[in-house]
Amino acid sequence: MKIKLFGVLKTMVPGKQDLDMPLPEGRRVKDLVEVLNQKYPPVGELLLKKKVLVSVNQEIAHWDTVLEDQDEIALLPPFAGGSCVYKKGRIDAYGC
Amino acid sequence: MKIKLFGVLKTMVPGKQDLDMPLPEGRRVKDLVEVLNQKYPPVGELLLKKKVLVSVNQEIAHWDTVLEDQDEIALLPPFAGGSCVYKKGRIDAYGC
Amino acid sequence: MAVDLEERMLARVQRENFSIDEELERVRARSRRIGGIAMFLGTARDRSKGRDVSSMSFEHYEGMAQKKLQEIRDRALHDFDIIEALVLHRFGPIEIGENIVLIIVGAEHRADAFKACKWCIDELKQITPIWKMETTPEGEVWVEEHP
Amino acid sequence: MAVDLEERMLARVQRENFSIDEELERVRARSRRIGGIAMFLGTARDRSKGRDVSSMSFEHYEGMAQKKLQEIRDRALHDFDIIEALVLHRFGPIEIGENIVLIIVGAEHRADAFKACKWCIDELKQITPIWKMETTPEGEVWVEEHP
Repeated sequence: MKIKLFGVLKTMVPGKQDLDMPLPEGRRVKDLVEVLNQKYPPVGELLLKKKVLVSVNQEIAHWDTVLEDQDEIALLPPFAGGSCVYKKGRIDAYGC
Repeated sequence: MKIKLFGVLKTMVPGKQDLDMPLPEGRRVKDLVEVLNQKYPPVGELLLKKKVLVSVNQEIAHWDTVLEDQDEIALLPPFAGGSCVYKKGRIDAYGC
Repeated sequence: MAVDLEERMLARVQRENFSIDEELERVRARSRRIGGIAMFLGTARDRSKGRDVSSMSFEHYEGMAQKKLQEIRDRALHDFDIIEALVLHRFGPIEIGENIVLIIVGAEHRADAFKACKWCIDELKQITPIWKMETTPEGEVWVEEHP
Repeated sequence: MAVDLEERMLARVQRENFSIDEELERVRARSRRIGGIAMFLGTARDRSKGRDVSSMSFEHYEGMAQKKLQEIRDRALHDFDIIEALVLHRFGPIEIGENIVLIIVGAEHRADAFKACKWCIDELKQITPIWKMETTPEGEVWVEEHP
């Protein structure tokens, strides 16, 4: 599956481009985060700290969101506007 | 002294134009209002009800403001914006 | 107190219509530190107090109107954390849909720009000697807006 | 849900600069009942968090960004007593002083227009997947504004 990277994230992976990897075992966002954390520890750290969110089909996903092969996945660092999703916990991302 | 009329007021006096009259005895705004009330009762009524304000040299005047021959006098009906001077008593016109 | 030409353009009345892009340029040209610009544009509605309005005309007290607009700009610059403000009102006949009044406030941050912009238009409506005559099916009427 | 072309123009991203007069015309053309138009224009500042900024560039998530802007417009039209709203954000390189983001809200009365306009820009900054890179003396940095 393709994983889109934005902003600072692209500078944090080899090749500085979107990722392509197989659907992780377990097929949930948390499983994807685990794989990313093994392969790209700096990216994984931001995901685990909830500094970076995962979107599935253009909506913010949760830890338990189930993934399909055709899903559009993206990793979203904090938006330019100073996103409340990180600051105010308004979007209940990852059960936070 | 010249007295400028605006808005609906011009339609309320003969000739539909600014007024010209001698400085009233007593030389205060309240004396001017009294003269106007005698000569133009519909205008006088609005003045007495504080629906129309008197300005002297482009500032809202009070009952006791003293008038000079060279003063620029105007009668101001309610402004287009829905003037607070009439509605909220924010400007202490005529001691109201 | 001397007011230079550009300052006078930032608080004025005029008969002609205006371009918002051009007026914006006056404000932006004053500083590269501006990051948020709040604007209010009042336009001529085709309904007023339940009546159809086919056109309108504004009369102003020449001299006092400008003085009040200048006062509003000065107070906004003094009382809010903003960089520049423009206050402009038209007079004379105005067709439905046309511009009537424009406020532009530039600040470093948007919250200040919004607060000052809203204050300017509220204040303008309250203290500026300008009168509106609407042409309706019942004839010409001098009207006062809901404040 | 089909969205017609004109509606799509009212919530969009684009690379090119824009004219406020032209964008205003899109909003005004929708109704002659509009009496108050509140606008917010975000522009590129030359300072950010105490650093000089010589230029900046915006990256957006194509598809999701448009979807979020459309959501903001729809919710504004639903939740406030307004007539029309426009939400527009640029991407790509932007010079200091240039336009970045524009909100226009037309209503019968100004209080509603102001409220909705402020809500739109606050919401846009929070939920729209757009990222800013500033060029500073220390190099290129991806930044997040003060919310």
